[in-house]
Amino acid sequence: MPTIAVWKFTSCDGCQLTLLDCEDELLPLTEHVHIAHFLEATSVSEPGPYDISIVEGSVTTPDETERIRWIREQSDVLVVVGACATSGGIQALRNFADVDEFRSIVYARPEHIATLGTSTAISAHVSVDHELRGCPIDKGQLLELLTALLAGRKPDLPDTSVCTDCKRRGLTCVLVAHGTPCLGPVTHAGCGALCPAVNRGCYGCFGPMNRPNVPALVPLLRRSGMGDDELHLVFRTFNADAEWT
Amino acid sequence: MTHRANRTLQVAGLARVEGEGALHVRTVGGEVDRVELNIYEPPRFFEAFLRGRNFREPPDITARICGICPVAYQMSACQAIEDACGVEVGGQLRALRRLLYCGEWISSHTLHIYLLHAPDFLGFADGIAMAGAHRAIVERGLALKKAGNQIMDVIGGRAIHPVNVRVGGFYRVPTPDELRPLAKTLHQALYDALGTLEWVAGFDFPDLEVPHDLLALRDDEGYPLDRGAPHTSTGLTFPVADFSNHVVEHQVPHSTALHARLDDRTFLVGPLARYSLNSDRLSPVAREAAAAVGLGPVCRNPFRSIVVRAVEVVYAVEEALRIIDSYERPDSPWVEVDPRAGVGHGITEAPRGLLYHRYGLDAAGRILSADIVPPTSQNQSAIEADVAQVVRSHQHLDDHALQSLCERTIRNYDPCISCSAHFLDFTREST
Amino acid sequence: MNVVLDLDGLDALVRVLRRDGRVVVGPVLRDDAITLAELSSAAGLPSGWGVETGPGHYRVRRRADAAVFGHSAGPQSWKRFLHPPRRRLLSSDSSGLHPAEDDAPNYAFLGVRPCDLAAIAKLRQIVGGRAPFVVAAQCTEPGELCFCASMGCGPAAGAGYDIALTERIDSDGHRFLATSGTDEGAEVLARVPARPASPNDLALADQDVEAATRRMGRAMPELDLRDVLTANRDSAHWETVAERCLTCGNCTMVCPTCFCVSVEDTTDLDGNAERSQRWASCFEIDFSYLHGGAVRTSGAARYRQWMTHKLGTWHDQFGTSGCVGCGRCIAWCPAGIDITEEAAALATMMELGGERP
Amino acid sequence: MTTWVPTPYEVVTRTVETHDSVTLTLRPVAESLPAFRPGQFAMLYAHGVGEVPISISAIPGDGTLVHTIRAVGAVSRTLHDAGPGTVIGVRGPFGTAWRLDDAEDLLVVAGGIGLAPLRPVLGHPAKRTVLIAGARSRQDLLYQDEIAQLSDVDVVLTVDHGDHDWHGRVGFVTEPLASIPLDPDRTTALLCGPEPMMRFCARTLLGRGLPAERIQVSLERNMQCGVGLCGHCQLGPLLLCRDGPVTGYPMAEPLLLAKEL
Ligand SMILES: Cc1cc2nc3c(=O)[nH]c(=O)nc-3n(C[C@H](O)[C@H](O)[C@H](O)COP(=O)(O)OP(=O)(O)OC[C@H]3O[C@@H](n4cnc5c(N)ncnc54)[C@H](O)[C@@H]3O)c2cc1C
Ligand code: SF4
Ligand code: SF4
Ligand code: SF4
Repeated sequence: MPTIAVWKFTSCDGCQLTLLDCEDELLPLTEHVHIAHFLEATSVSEPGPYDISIVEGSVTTPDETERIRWIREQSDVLVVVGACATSGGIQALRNFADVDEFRSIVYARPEHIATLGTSTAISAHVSVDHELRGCPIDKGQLLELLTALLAGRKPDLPDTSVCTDCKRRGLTCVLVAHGTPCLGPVTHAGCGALCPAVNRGCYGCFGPMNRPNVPALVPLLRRSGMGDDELHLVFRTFNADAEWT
Repeated sequence: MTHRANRTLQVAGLARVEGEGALHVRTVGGEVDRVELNIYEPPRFFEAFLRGRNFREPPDITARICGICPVAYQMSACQAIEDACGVEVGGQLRALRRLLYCGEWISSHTLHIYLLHAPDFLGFADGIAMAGAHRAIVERGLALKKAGNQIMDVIGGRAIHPVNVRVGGFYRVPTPDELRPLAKTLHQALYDALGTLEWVAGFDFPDLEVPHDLLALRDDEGYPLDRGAPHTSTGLTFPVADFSNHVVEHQVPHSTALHARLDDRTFLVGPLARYSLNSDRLSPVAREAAAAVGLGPVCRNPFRSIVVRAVEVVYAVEEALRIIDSYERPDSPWVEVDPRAGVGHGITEAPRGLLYHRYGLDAAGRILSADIVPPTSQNQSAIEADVAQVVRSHQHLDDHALQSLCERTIRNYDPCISCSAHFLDFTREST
Repeated sequence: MNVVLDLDGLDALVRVLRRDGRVVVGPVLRDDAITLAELSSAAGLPSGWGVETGPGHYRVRRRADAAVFGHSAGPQSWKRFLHPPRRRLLSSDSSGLHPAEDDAPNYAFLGVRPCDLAAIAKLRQIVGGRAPFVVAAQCTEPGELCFCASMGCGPAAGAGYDIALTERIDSDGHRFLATSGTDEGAEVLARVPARPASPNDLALADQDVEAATRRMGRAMPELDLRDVLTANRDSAHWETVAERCLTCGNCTMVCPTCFCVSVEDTTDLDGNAERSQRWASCFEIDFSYLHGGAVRTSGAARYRQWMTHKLGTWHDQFGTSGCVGCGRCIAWCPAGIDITEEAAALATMMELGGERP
Repeated sequence: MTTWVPTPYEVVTRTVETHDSVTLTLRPVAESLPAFRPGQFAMLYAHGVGEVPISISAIPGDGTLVHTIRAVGAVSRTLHDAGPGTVIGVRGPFGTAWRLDDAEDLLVVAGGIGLAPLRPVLGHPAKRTVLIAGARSRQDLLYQDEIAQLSDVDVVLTVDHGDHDWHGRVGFVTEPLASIPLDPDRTTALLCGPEPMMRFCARTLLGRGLPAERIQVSLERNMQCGVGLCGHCQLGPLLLCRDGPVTGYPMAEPLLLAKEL
């Protein structure tokens, strides 16, 4: 049985929770893989090497830069999950600000807190085999990736726009029909167009698609009522450090 | 068995808790010298980067503090901003919010009961190993958890970091037809929730009575979830706006999470506090079920918190059914909220206890200051105190047994370390 | 057969079709757009709703009258039913390979506009499947983005319908001239309460449809578009489109004839496998993936592929144009890229002697 | 939807050709498919992993199918690894075949795995057959023993990177092509390999007076259905699964010249 290890870096736990949220598949899955390390779910922690490591979270401390190298060495396949692990997450907003100032706003005695000046994606430190986007990841995509790894096939994880999923679902485009600003045309597919389904514009939680054309979208966002301030903020949220352009 | 006078217990990575923490215990001369719940989860600076953001963003942004209880963050954030802008969200929109919150309670509590906490009582390393011996029981737990997630899927658009919540209400409200399948699932869930309660009530509970003050919301309209005023077991009550005058956070060197004191006393939030202050507010079925398993009106044994959680799951399922039953689709999915300069406070009962948000806005709706006090940092002192008490009264145990008892003591609180790791010292705030 | 139905007659038509075991699909108002959904009666039609469209723009609006077919193409097309966005092809397990069952219902489409009637024919030529029963609605009021006349696909309904309706509201009331196009259509009409059509009814319908032709505001250039596109293969114009193009794929997804699919393989934990297809778009980079990388990575190459196929090479492959002039790709392109304008720009370049980089 | 259902075939032999390529012989489990012609391809389905286009690389005439597969990705690797007894799903025959009817002299130029679809042609009765085959290195050259035994074919082998064991030519296939004796009036050239290779070879041949009409190339694009339904294999006016892969050079030339077509 292949061994799986689940690792947490700087994050909110939501992506690893997605695994526990596979209520119908969790127990059957454990008949096909052996969970060797998953701190949130089990007290068992076995030494490596591991066939598959799933990594959640970004690298924000000196200790984490060391730990990710060790995990890479111990793992045959390294899967990174979620906006934190794939692009630094929302905590990468510090990359645009002065961390010392951030630290002192939050903590009275900042000298006790060891953090790096940046929050970076796992791929900035080690090579990565597969990535699942999203804040948080999509359960269906997680299962697709795991079953593909077990079957030895290529996982089906399209890197196109949210629009393609939006149209397959038969949703009405909120940008065109309601004038609601939507990042769908530049955002990586995978969520199944959740936001347009509730009459909301996509806010980009899956990060940029492959080769997004953000300059072409900006005037449309403006036309639907976004001002400079909002335009600035909307790309600086959950995937602030990803390559939107 | 030797009773060593001087010993050190180290748990490097606490398992089956959300987020990353460690425990450090030292006894000197038979006396407990030091108990430190060391939260090494790296800080994420939410309050710092909320400054300068738009007042419509906190529900989405603060949800990302915690993947286990995002709805709690969304609810407290909305409430605080609506308070700042002088808007109150009521009627069916409020009911839908409560319904969404019920979903999170069911899911989060069930996760803790079945996968994180029960294995402690039955001697398994985890829920999966437990499923080897009790497959049907674990499957029941997963089905119950799924019912909670389905509520969040339907109302919130997804279970983790819901997309449908906005300041003022929702982006889209469901039709009664869309809620009907949920009701069907919840009828089964009620049955499973009662089964869960009976199951956990039969566990063996170590003796421990905690003396801490209890702090929870209390509300005329029912068991507290999405609103109410803070009450304490000492009879004190205060308006939400006074929260930070009573609950004061301070930094401790061993932790990236801030500690808090209630009027300079160690206190406790969460299921035990909520139940002990509100057991009279439970729905009939939940109240009877609690009585049937021998839970009195007050419970001060943290090991029994698993029973209280099970009662709360019964309540949340019933409450969800009640809301669905009387649901009428509101005309508009949200109430208009216009920005104005001011400060707003929001407080709700996250599954783990009180979650307080406070925002200062300027007239254009820009956030000038943000302050978030999550339940786990409020409970940290209580957790450390409990561990100390457990160590004191179990000196006869060997290191291994004592250590695992300490871990269990921590797990009683379902601590969410992700939540607790990134908060602001209120006194340092500049507004 | 030519008869005239009133609204009750239209409702009776829906009932008759349903009674025959068909799933009746027609336009409905949903989420501020006119989309397609199953109808249980004619009351579900978007009575009194029209639309206002422009490049990258679509709004429903109240009409002055109660017309039920007074709107141009919406965000969805009949493709959704004839060539669903996702469809299982086959499953494979230890006992062998099993074709997926064809579970498509027996459809009756109500209110098919002439452009879409042509699109249904083009699509079925490629993807096949059971023929739907078609109740067309002739066009008397083209939308701002329609150019079916220049594609030879409207506003009069061409071949392929079972029944064609022409809606008219005037001092004589709200009624529909119904013309059967097939025996089956005539047989259905015979079971619906109606009065025989007078020569005047027919003349008015012709006149309304004729007027629609004249009011069509858009047209494709009157050149052989195959030549235009071949001559412009290396044109710098593609770059100027690519600057505006989001490569989001909306145009291909809303187009009633775009048929491309990708095949997905899925497996479950017990080793059972399934193959299915889903709508694909030539704007997806992986669409042209070959071992080692995709062939068409630039936005310019992907837009060129789409437009060249639609208007040019479709002729080579299927003997007809891939475009029917419904205007959907113009409305639902968030960036409002207008295929007729781009074609006109390329045509001008060719007439100027072709443009070479 | 039966067009999508493969016919089960069983691997009977597996011959290792190079470090990453094997030749599989497949025998129908029950029903068999119509006969393939040289140049045509099949869609091979590996259970649960996927389906890919693979040319026919020999036609023994006994109802078996012969394919040479280079492992480059998940599906091709699974096929490559399939041992005797493995059941594989097959659909086909698809696409166009090499046109040999009026060929007097045959010039066969192959790069890498491109030799696989040309192998069946080597047995074709022609007045004169020349084979020019190139590969990255000696280890990548397919069918070396078989080629050594070809008696009535002039063979030129060349590799991009030579080593001390290699005594043949080093360089691209265009070099021998420029110099071999060739009668432009009676030669038919068949080219298969990477697109740039085919372009350079065709240009060399045109330069030597061979008319474009007597040059044929085999073109590849992403293929997912094999029957003109998925749209992926478009190259200009062609749906390559139907109008290709074998294409006359007059048609192919402008398509190969356009960037990112
Ligand atoms: C007409 C034709 C004949 C071929 N004949 C042979 C042959 O005889 N022997 C051989 O080894 N290879 C042949 N190939 C190439 C072979 O199909 C690819 O190597 C194979 O598709 C790679 O798939 P994969 O899943 O292993 O790799 P990946 O690179 O992971 O491919 C993933 C998907 O991309 C597509 N794809 C990738 N590369 C190609 C490609 N070159 N052509 C078409 N689609 C591709 C397929 O849809 C495939 O499923 C032929 C290709 C075509 C078009
Ligand atoms: S709503 Fe957004 S995601 Fe959907 S089609 Fe429109 S722009 Fe794309
Ligand atoms: S639509 Fe966009 S913001 Fe919404 S869930 Fe999907 S990727 Fe995230
Ligand atoms: S190309 Fe555009 S106008 Fe033509 S049929 Fe498709 S969507 Fe309609």
